[in-house]
Amino acid sequence: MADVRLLTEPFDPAAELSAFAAAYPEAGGIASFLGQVRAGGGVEALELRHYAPLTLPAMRALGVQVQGRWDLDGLLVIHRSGVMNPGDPIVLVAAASRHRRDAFAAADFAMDHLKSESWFWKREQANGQWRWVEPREQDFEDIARWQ
Amino acid sequence: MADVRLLTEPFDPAAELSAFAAAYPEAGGIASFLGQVRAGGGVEALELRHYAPLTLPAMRALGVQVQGRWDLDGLLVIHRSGVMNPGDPIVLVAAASRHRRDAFAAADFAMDHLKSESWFWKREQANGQWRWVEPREQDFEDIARWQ
Amino acid sequence: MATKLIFLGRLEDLAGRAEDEMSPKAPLDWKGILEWLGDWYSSDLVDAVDGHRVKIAVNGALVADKSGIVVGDGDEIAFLPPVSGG
Amino acid sequence: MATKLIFLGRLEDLAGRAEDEMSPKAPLDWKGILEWLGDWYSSDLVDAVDGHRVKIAVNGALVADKSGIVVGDGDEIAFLPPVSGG
Repeated sequence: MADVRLLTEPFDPAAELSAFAAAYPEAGGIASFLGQVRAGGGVEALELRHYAPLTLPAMRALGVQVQGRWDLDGLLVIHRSGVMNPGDPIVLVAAASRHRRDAFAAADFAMDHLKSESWFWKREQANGQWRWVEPREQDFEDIARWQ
Repeated sequence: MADVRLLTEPFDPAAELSAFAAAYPEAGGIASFLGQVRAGGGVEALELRHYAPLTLPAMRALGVQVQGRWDLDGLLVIHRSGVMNPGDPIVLVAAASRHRRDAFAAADFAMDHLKSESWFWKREQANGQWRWVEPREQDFEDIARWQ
Repeated sequence: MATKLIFLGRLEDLAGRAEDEMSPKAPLDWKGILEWLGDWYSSDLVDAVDGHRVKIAVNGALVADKSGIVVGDGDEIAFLPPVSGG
Repeated sequence: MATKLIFLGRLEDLAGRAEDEMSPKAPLDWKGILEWLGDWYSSDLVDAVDGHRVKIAVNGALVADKSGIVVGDGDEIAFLPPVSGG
Protein backbone atom coordinates (compact mmCIF):
# COMPACT_ATOMS: atom_id res chain seq x y z
CA MET A 1 0.00 0.00 0.00
CA ALA A 2 1.39 3.38 -0.98
CA ASP A 3 1.76 6.15 1.62
CA VAL A 4 0.40 9.20 -0.25
CA ARG A 5 0.06 12.53 1.52
CA LEU A 6 -0.93 16.06 0.56
CA LEU A 7 0.42 18.41 3.23
CA THR A 8 -0.35 22.07 3.89
CA GLU A 9 2.46 22.41 6.43
CA PRO A 10 6.27 21.95 6.12
CA PHE A 11 7.69 18.44 6.43
CA ASP A 12 11.11 16.97 7.17
CA PRO A 13 12.27 14.87 4.19
CA ALA A 14 15.17 13.30 6.11
CA ALA A 15 12.88 12.07 8.87
CA GLU A 16 10.36 10.77 6.33
CA LEU A 17 13.03 8.91 4.35
CA SER A 18 14.53 7.49 7.50
CA ALA A 19 11.17 6.13 8.64
CA PHE A 20 10.42 4.81 5.15
CA ALA A 21 13.77 2.97 4.90
CA ALA A 22 13.28 1.47 8.35
CA ALA A 23 9.80 0.26 7.37
CA TYR A 24 11.17 -1.82 4.47
CA PRO A 25 14.29 -3.61 5.74
CA GLU A 26 13.78 -6.39 3.20
CA ALA A 27 13.87 -3.94 0.27
CA GLY A 28 17.61 -3.63 -0.22
CA GLY A 29 17.27 -0.37 -2.10
CA ILE A 30 15.40 2.91 -1.96
CA ALA A 31 15.38 5.41 -4.80
CA SER A 32 14.07 8.84 -3.98
CA PHE A 33 13.58 12.31 -5.33
CA LEU A 34 13.30 15.47 -3.27
CA GLY A 35 12.10 18.67 -4.90
CA GLN A 36 12.71 21.88 -3.02
CA VAL A 37 12.00 25.55 -3.71
CA ARG A 38 15.01 26.87 -5.61
CA ALA A 39 17.04 29.56 -3.94
CA GLY A 40 18.35 32.33 -6.19
CA GLY A 41 16.80 33.49 -9.44
CA GLY A 42 14.89 36.21 -7.60
CA VAL A 43 11.98 34.04 -6.47
CA GLU A 44 10.99 35.11 -2.96
CA ALA A 45 8.21 32.60 -2.39
CA LEU A 46 6.29 29.90 -4.17
CA GLU A 47 2.68 28.90 -3.73
CA LEU A 48 1.04 25.69 -4.80
CA ARG A 49 -2.73 25.64 -4.92
CA HIS A 50 -4.72 22.46 -5.19
CA TYR A 51 -8.36 21.55 -5.67
CA ALA A 52 -9.15 19.25 -2.79
CA PRO A 53 -11.78 17.04 -4.47
CA LEU A 54 -9.36 16.14 -7.28
CA THR A 55 -5.78 16.50 -6.08
CA LEU A 56 -5.34 13.87 -3.37
CA PRO A 57 -7.55 11.25 -5.09
CA ALA A 58 -5.47 11.63 -8.26
CA MET A 59 -2.23 11.31 -6.27
CA ARG A 60 -3.57 8.11 -4.71
CA ALA A 61 -4.52 6.78 -8.14
CA LEU A 62 -0.98 7.51 -9.31
CA GLY A 63 0.33 5.54 -6.33
CA VAL A 64 -1.78 2.54 -7.31
CA GLN A 65 -0.60 2.83 -10.92
CA VAL A 66 3.07 2.95 -9.93
CA GLN A 67 2.71 -0.04 -7.61
CA GLY A 68 0.99 -1.99 -10.36
CA ARG A 69 3.72 -1.23 -12.87
CA TRP A 70 6.81 -2.08 -10.80
CA ASP A 71 7.69 -4.66 -8.18
CA LEU A 72 7.91 -2.49 -5.07
CA ASP A 73 7.98 -3.20 -1.37
CA GLY A 74 6.81 0.33 -0.58
CA LEU A 75 6.03 3.69 -2.13
CA LEU A 76 6.02 7.11 -0.48
CA VAL A 77 4.56 10.24 -2.11
CA ILE A 78 4.44 13.50 -0.14
CA HIS A 79 3.45 16.76 -1.81
CA ARG A 80 3.14 20.20 -0.30
CA SER A 81 0.42 22.72 -0.95
CA GLY A 82 0.41 26.35 0.23
CA VAL A 83 3.10 29.01 0.43
CA MET A 84 6.75 27.92 0.62
CA ASN A 85 10.08 29.72 0.90
CA PRO A 86 13.38 29.05 -0.89
CA GLY A 87 14.89 25.82 0.40
CA ASP A 88 11.56 24.41 1.58
CA PRO A 89 10.74 20.86 0.48
CA ILE A 90 7.93 20.65 -2.10
CA VAL A 91 7.74 17.01 -3.02
CA LEU A 92 9.30 13.75 -1.86
CA VAL A 93 8.92 10.47 -3.69
CA ALA A 94 10.58 7.26 -2.52
CA ALA A 95 10.33 3.72 -3.86
CA ALA A 96 11.62 0.69 -1.98
CA SER A 97 12.35 -2.48 -3.91
CA ARG A 98 14.53 -5.57 -4.02
CA HIS A 99 15.48 -4.44 -7.53
CA ARG A 100 17.41 -1.25 -8.08
CA ARG A 101 16.03 -0.68 -11.58
CA ASP A 102 12.43 -0.93 -10.35
CA ALA A 103 13.07 1.54 -7.54
CA PHE A 104 14.65 4.12 -9.86
CA ALA A 105 12.01 3.76 -12.59
CA ALA A 106 9.11 3.98 -10.14
CA ALA A 107 10.42 7.17 -8.52
CA ASP A 108 11.20 8.71 -11.90
CA PHE A 109 7.75 7.83 -13.32
CA ALA A 110 5.97 9.13 -10.23
CA MET A 111 7.84 12.45 -10.41
CA ASP A 112 7.11 12.93 -14.12
CA HIS A 113 3.41 12.35 -13.51
CA LEU A 114 3.27 14.55 -10.41
CA LYS A 115 4.92 17.35 -12.40
CA SER A 116 2.75 17.29 -15.48
CA GLU A 117 -0.52 15.62 -14.54
CA SER A 118 -1.25 16.40 -10.92
CA TRP A 119 -3.83 18.97 -9.93
CA PHE A 120 -1.52 21.70 -8.69
CA TRP A 121 -1.24 25.29 -9.81
CA LYS A 122 1.96 27.13 -9.03
CA ARG A 123 2.68 30.81 -8.63
CA GLU A 124 5.88 32.57 -7.76
CA GLN A 125 6.59 35.81 -5.99
CA ALA A 126 9.39 38.03 -7.36
CA ASN A 127 9.89 41.70 -6.58
CA GLY A 128 6.85 41.42 -4.35
CA GLN A 129 4.62 40.43 -7.27
CA TRP A 130 2.87 37.07 -7.60
CA ARG A 131 2.80 35.48 -11.04
CA TRP A 132 1.20 32.18 -12.13
CA VAL A 133 3.63 29.70 -13.67
CA GLU A 134 2.67 28.18 -17.02
CA PRO A 135 3.20 24.47 -17.74
CA ARG A 136 6.66 23.67 -19.07
CA GLU A 137 7.19 21.95 -22.41
CA GLN A 138 9.93 19.83 -20.79
CA ASP A 139 7.37 18.28 -18.45
CA PHE A 140 5.27 17.06 -21.37
CA GLU A 141 8.38 15.58 -23.01
CA ASP A 142 9.34 13.86 -19.76
CA ILE A 143 5.97 12.17 -19.39
CA ALA A 144 5.86 11.12 -23.06
CA ARG A 145 8.82 8.79 -22.37
CA TRP A 146 6.54 6.39 -20.51
CA GLN A 147 3.90 5.96 -23.21
CA MET B 1 33.34 18.97 -6.40
CA ALA B 2 31.93 15.57 -5.50
CA ASP B 3 31.84 14.45 -1.87
CA VAL B 4 33.12 10.86 -2.09
CA ARG B 5 33.69 8.81 1.05
CA LEU B 6 34.67 5.24 1.88
CA LEU B 7 33.60 4.52 5.44
CA THR B 8 34.51 1.66 7.74
CA GLU B 9 31.90 2.66 10.35
CA PRO B 10 28.08 2.99 10.16
CA PHE B 11 26.61 6.23 8.82
CA ASP B 12 23.22 7.95 9.02
CA PRO B 13 21.78 8.33 5.49
CA ALA B 14 19.01 10.70 6.63
CA ALA B 15 21.47 13.10 8.23
CA GLU B 16 23.76 12.92 5.19
CA LEU B 17 20.90 13.62 2.78
CA SER B 18 19.62 16.44 4.92
CA ALA B 19 23.03 18.13 4.97
CA PHE B 20 23.48 17.54 1.25
CA ALA B 21 20.08 19.08 0.38
CA ALA B 22 20.81 22.07 2.60
CA ALA B 23 24.17 22.58 0.87
CA TYR B 24 22.53 22.99 -2.55
CA PRO B 25 19.49 25.26 -2.09
CA GLU B 26 19.74 26.40 -5.71
CA ALA B 27 19.46 22.85 -7.02
CA GLY B 28 15.72 22.39 -6.99
CA GLY B 29 15.95 18.62 -7.05
CA ILE B 30 17.90 15.79 -5.47
CA ALA B 31 17.74 12.21 -6.69
CA SER B 32 19.20 9.61 -4.39
CA PHE B 33 19.64 5.91 -3.89
CA LEU B 34 20.17 4.16 -0.59
CA GLY B 35 21.30 0.56 -0.52
CA GLN B 36 20.91 -1.30 2.74
CA VAL B 37 21.65 -4.84 3.88
CA ARG B 38 18.52 -6.86 3.13
CA ALA B 39 16.68 -8.36 6.06
CA GLY B 40 15.28 -11.83 5.57
CA GLY B 41 16.61 -14.50 3.22
CA GLY B 42 18.71 -16.00 5.97
CA VAL B 43 21.65 -13.60 5.67
CA GLU B 44 22.96 -12.83 9.15
CA ALA B 45 25.71 -10.41 8.18
CA LEU B 46 27.42 -9.00 5.13
CA GLU B 47 31.03 -7.97 4.73
CA LEU B 48 32.50 -5.74 2.09
CA ARG B 49 36.24 -5.84 1.65
CA HIS B 50 38.13 -3.24 -0.31
CA TYR B 51 41.71 -2.76 -1.47
CA ALA B 52 42.70 0.64 -0.17
CA PRO B 53 45.12 1.69 -2.93
CA LEU B 54 42.45 1.17 -5.59
CA THR B 55 38.99 1.51 -4.08
CA LEU B 56 38.70 5.14 -2.98
CA PRO B 57 40.71 6.54 -5.93
CA ALA B 58 38.38 4.69 -8.33
CA MET B 59 35.31 6.01 -6.49
CA ARG B 60 36.70 9.53 -6.81
CA ALA B 61 37.34 8.99 -10.52
CA LEU B 62 33.72 7.84 -10.88
CA GLY B 63 32.60 11.05 -9.17
CA VAL B 64 34.59 13.13 -11.66
CA GLN B 65 33.12 11.14 -14.55
CA VAL B 66 29.54 11.61 -13.34
CA GLN B 67 30.02 15.33 -12.83
CA GLY B 68 31.47 15.64 -16.32
CA ARG B 69 28.55 13.80 -17.89
CA TRP B 70 25.63 15.63 -16.27
CA ASP B 71 24.91 19.16 -15.19
CA LEU B 72 25.00 18.81 -11.41
CA ASP B 73 25.20 21.25 -8.54
CA GLY B 74 26.51 18.56 -6.22
CA LEU B 75 27.22 14.84 -5.98
CA LEU B 76 27.46 12.66 -2.87
CA VAL B 77 28.85 9.12 -2.86
CA ILE B 78 29.20 7.24 0.44
CA HIS B 79 30.12 3.56 0.52
CA ARG B 80 30.65 1.29 3.50
CA SER B 81 33.35 -1.28 3.94
CA GLY B 82 33.54 -3.84 6.73
CA VAL B 83 30.96 -6.01 8.44
CA MET B 84 27.30 -4.91 8.36
CA ASN B 85 24.05 -6.26 9.76
CA PRO B 86 20.59 -6.49 8.16
CA GLY B 87 19.11 -3.00 7.83
CA ASP B 88 22.50 -1.27 7.89
CA PRO B 89 23.15 1.27 5.11
CA ILE B 90 25.72 0.12 2.54
CA VAL B 91 25.76 2.85 -0.06
CA LEU B 92 24.22 6.28 -0.53
CA VAL B 93 24.38 8.23 -3.77
CA ALA B 94 22.74 11.63 -4.20
CA ALA B 95 22.81 14.05 -7.11
CA ALA B 96 21.61 17.64 -6.88
CA SER B 97 20.66 19.47 -10.03
CA ARG B 98 18.42 22.15 -11.49
CA HIS B 99 17.22 19.47 -13.91
CA ARG B 100 15.31 16.46 -12.64
CA ARG B 101 16.42 14.20 -15.50
CA ASP B 102 20.10 14.95 -14.86
CA ALA B 103 19.74 14.20 -11.16
CA PHE B 104 18.04 10.84 -11.78
CA ALA B 105 20.44 9.76 -14.54
CA ALA B 106 23.52 10.72 -12.53
CA ALA B 107 22.42 8.77 -9.45
CA ASP B 108 21.40 5.78 -11.58
CA PHE B 109 24.71 5.77 -13.51
CA ALA B 110 26.76 6.12 -10.32
CA MET B 111 24.95 3.18 -8.70
CA ASP B 112 25.39 0.92 -11.75
CA HIS B 113 29.11 1.65 -11.80
CA LEU B 114 29.55 1.26 -8.04
CA LYS B 115 27.81 -2.12 -8.25
CA SER B 116 29.73 -3.62 -11.14
CA GLU B 117 33.03 -1.77 -11.41
CA SER B 118 34.06 -0.69 -7.94
CA TRP B 119 36.78 -2.50 -6.04
CA PHE B 120 34.65 -4.22 -3.44
CA TRP B 121 34.34 -7.89 -2.63
CA LYS B 122 31.27 -9.05 -0.79
CA ARG B 123 30.68 -12.03 1.41
CA GLU B 124 27.60 -13.08 3.31
CA GLN B 125 27.12 -15.02 6.49
CA ALA B 126 24.27 -17.53 6.61
CA ASN B 127 23.92 -20.35 9.15
CA GLY B 128 27.13 -19.09 10.70
CA GLN B 129 29.09 -19.70 7.47
CA TRP B 130 30.71 -16.97 5.40
CA ARG B 131 30.47 -17.29 1.63
CA TRP B 132 31.89 -14.98 -1.08
CA VAL B 133 29.29 -13.53 -3.42
CA GLU B 134 29.94 -13.87 -7.14
CA PRO B 135 29.28 -10.97 -9.54
CA ARG B 136 25.69 -10.85 -10.81
CA GLU B 137 24.85 -10.98 -14.51
CA GLN B 138 22.21 -8.30 -13.92
CA ASP B 139 24.92 -5.84 -12.86
CA PHE B 140 26.75 -6.26 -16.16
CA GLU B 141 23.50 -5.72 -18.05
CA ASP B 142 22.78 -2.60 -16.01
CA ILE B 143 26.12 -1.03 -16.79
CA ALA B 144 25.92 -1.89 -20.49
CA ARG B 145 22.97 0.51 -20.80
CA TRP B 146 25.33 3.48 -20.56
CA GLN B 147 27.76 2.47 -23.32
CA MET C 1 -28.78 27.30 -2.03
CA ALA C 2 -26.46 28.78 -4.59
CA THR C 3 -24.07 27.28 -7.10
CA LYS C 4 -20.45 27.65 -6.08
CA LEU C 5 -17.80 28.66 -8.60
CA ILE C 6 -14.08 27.90 -8.09
CA PHE C 7 -11.40 29.61 -10.18
CA LEU C 8 -8.03 27.84 -10.11
CA GLY C 9 -4.59 29.04 -11.16
CA ARG C 10 -4.41 32.09 -13.38
CA LEU C 11 -8.20 32.08 -13.76
CA GLU C 12 -8.22 33.42 -10.22
CA ASP C 13 -6.30 36.47 -11.46
CA LEU C 14 -8.63 36.89 -14.44
CA ALA C 15 -11.67 36.62 -12.17
CA GLY C 16 -10.15 38.74 -9.43
CA ARG C 17 -11.20 36.16 -6.88
CA ALA C 18 -10.82 32.45 -6.10
CA GLU C 19 -14.50 31.72 -5.47
CA ASP C 20 -17.92 33.10 -6.30
CA GLU C 21 -21.55 32.05 -6.11
CA MET C 22 -24.43 32.35 -8.50
CA SER C 23 -28.13 31.87 -7.81
CA PRO C 24 -29.87 31.40 -11.12
CA LYS C 25 -33.65 30.87 -11.17
CA ALA C 26 -33.25 27.57 -12.98
CA PRO C 27 -30.34 25.16 -13.58
CA LEU C 28 -27.86 26.46 -16.14
CA ASP C 29 -26.35 24.59 -19.06
CA TRP C 30 -22.87 25.42 -20.40
CA LYS C 31 -24.21 28.25 -22.59
CA GLY C 32 -26.07 29.69 -19.58
CA ILE C 33 -22.96 29.47 -17.40
CA LEU C 34 -20.92 31.37 -19.99
CA GLU C 35 -23.65 34.02 -20.24
CA TRP C 36 -23.75 34.41 -16.46
CA LEU C 37 -19.94 34.75 -16.40
CA GLY C 38 -20.16 37.32 -19.24
CA ASP C 39 -22.51 39.45 -17.13
CA TRP C 40 -20.11 39.57 -14.18
CA TYR C 41 -16.62 39.03 -15.58
CA SER C 42 -14.36 40.08 -18.42
CA SER C 43 -14.56 38.53 -21.87
CA ASP C 44 -10.97 37.34 -21.27
CA LEU C 45 -12.24 35.12 -18.48
CA VAL C 46 -15.17 33.84 -20.53
CA ASP C 47 -12.90 33.07 -23.50
CA ALA C 48 -10.39 31.29 -21.27
CA VAL C 49 -13.06 29.23 -19.54
CA ASP C 50 -14.63 28.28 -22.87
CA GLY C 51 -11.24 27.33 -24.40
CA HIS C 52 -10.14 23.72 -24.82
CA ARG C 53 -7.26 24.09 -22.31
CA VAL C 54 -9.59 24.72 -19.37
CA LYS C 55 -11.15 21.62 -17.85
CA ILE C 56 -14.26 21.53 -15.68
CA ALA C 57 -15.13 19.59 -12.57
CA VAL C 58 -18.70 19.44 -11.27
CA ASN C 59 -19.06 18.48 -7.61
CA GLY C 60 -15.43 17.34 -7.56
CA ALA C 61 -15.69 15.05 -10.59
CA LEU C 62 -13.85 15.85 -13.79
CA VAL C 63 -16.19 16.32 -16.78
CA ALA C 64 -15.27 14.73 -20.10
CA ASP C 65 -17.39 17.10 -22.23
CA LYS C 66 -18.04 20.43 -20.57
CA SER C 67 -20.59 21.48 -23.20
CA GLY C 68 -22.94 18.84 -21.79
CA ILE C 69 -23.05 19.96 -18.13
CA VAL C 70 -25.97 21.40 -16.20
CA VAL C 71 -25.54 22.96 -12.73
CA GLY C 72 -28.11 24.14 -10.21
CA ASP C 73 -28.60 24.81 -6.52
CA GLY C 74 -25.98 23.21 -4.29
CA ASP C 75 -23.64 22.27 -7.12
CA GLU C 76 -19.98 23.25 -7.23
CA ILE C 77 -18.29 23.98 -10.54
CA ALA C 78 -14.50 24.31 -10.74
CA PHE C 79 -12.62 25.89 -13.65
CA LEU C 80 -9.23 24.16 -14.05
CA PRO C 81 -6.55 25.68 -16.29
CA PRO C 82 -3.47 23.63 -17.27
CA VAL C 83 -1.62 22.41 -14.21
CA SER C 84 1.91 23.54 -13.39
CA GLY C 85 2.64 21.48 -10.34
CA GLY C 86 5.56 20.20 -8.32
CA MET D 1 62.52 -6.39 2.68
CA ALA D 2 60.05 -8.92 1.37
CA THR D 3 57.41 -8.80 -1.34
CA LYS D 4 53.90 -8.55 0.07
CA LEU D 5 51.06 -10.60 -1.40
CA ILE D 6 47.39 -9.61 -0.99
CA PHE D 7 44.57 -12.06 -1.73
CA LEU D 8 41.17 -10.41 -2.26
CA GLY D 9 37.68 -11.89 -2.27
CA ARG D 10 37.38 -15.63 -2.69
CA LEU D 11 41.13 -15.86 -3.37
CA GLU D 12 41.48 -15.33 0.36
CA ASP D 13 39.54 -18.56 0.94
CA LEU D 14 41.63 -20.43 -1.66
CA ALA D 15 44.84 -19.14 -0.08
CA GLY D 16 43.62 -19.65 3.46
CA ARG D 17 44.83 -16.15 4.33
CA ALA D 18 44.43 -12.54 3.23
CA GLU D 19 48.14 -11.67 3.09
CA ASP D 20 51.50 -13.35 2.73
CA GLU D 21 55.10 -12.43 2.09
CA MET D 22 57.76 -13.92 -0.13
CA SER D 23 61.50 -13.24 -0.07
CA PRO D 24 62.93 -14.49 -3.35
CA LYS D 25 66.67 -14.13 -3.97
CA ALA D 26 66.03 -12.12 -7.13
CA PRO D 27 63.03 -10.23 -8.54
CA LEU D 28 60.36 -12.56 -9.92
CA ASP D 29 58.56 -12.32 -13.25
CA TRP D 30 54.99 -13.62 -13.69
CA LYS D 31 56.19 -17.17 -14.31
CA GLY D 32 58.36 -17.00 -11.18
CA ILE D 33 55.45 -15.71 -9.11
CA LEU D 34 53.23 -18.59 -10.26
CA GLU D 35 55.99 -21.07 -9.43
CA TRP D 36 56.43 -19.59 -5.97
CA LEU D 37 52.64 -19.77 -5.42
CA GLY D 38 52.70 -23.39 -6.64
CA ASP D 39 55.26 -24.27 -3.97
CA TRP D 40 53.13 -22.91 -1.13
CA TYR D 41 49.51 -23.04 -2.29
CA SER D 42 47.05 -25.30 -4.06
CA SER D 43 46.91 -25.60 -7.81
CA ASP D 44 43.36 -24.21 -7.57
CA LEU D 45 44.82 -20.93 -6.35
CA VAL D 46 47.53 -20.89 -9.01
CA ASP D 47 45.00 -21.61 -11.76
CA ALA D 48 42.65 -18.91 -10.48
CA VAL D 49 45.42 -16.32 -10.21
CA ASP D 50 46.66 -17.16 -13.70
CA GLY D 51 43.14 -17.00 -15.19
CA HIS D 52 41.91 -14.04 -17.21
CA ARG D 53 39.28 -13.08 -14.60
CA VAL D 54 41.87 -12.23 -11.94
CA LYS D 55 43.47 -8.82 -12.27
CA ILE D 56 46.75 -7.75 -10.70
CA ALA D 57 47.84 -4.55 -9.00
CA VAL D 58 51.50 -3.87 -8.27
CA ASN D 59 52.16 -1.26 -5.58
CA GLY D 60 48.52 -0.17 -5.78
CA ALA D 61 48.45 0.35 -9.55
CA LEU D 62 46.38 -1.87 -11.77
CA VAL D 63 48.43 -3.77 -14.35
CA ALA D 64 47.19 -3.98 -17.94
CA ASP D 65 49.18 -7.13 -18.82
CA LYS D 66 50.05 -9.25 -15.84
CA SER D 67 52.37 -11.49 -17.84
CA GLY D 68 54.79 -8.57 -18.09
CA ILE D 69 55.23 -7.76 -14.39
CA VAL D 70 58.36 -8.15 -12.26
CA VAL D 71 58.25 -7.80 -8.46
CA GLY D 72 61.04 -7.64 -5.93
CA ASP D 73 61.89 -6.45 -2.43
CA GLY D 74 59.43 -3.90 -1.04
CA ASP D 75 56.84 -4.42 -3.75
CA GLU D 76 53.21 -5.26 -3.04
CA ILE D 77 51.28 -7.47 -5.42
CA ALA D 78 47.49 -7.77 -5.08
CA PHE D 79 45.39 -10.52 -6.67
CA LEU D 80 41.95 -9.14 -7.57
CA PRO D 81 39.13 -11.52 -8.53
CA PRO D 82 35.91 -10.13 -10.13
CA VAL D 83 34.31 -7.52 -7.89
CA SER D 84 30.89 -8.05 -6.33
CA GLY D 85 30.36 -4.76 -4.62
CA GLY D 86 27.61 -2.59 -3.22
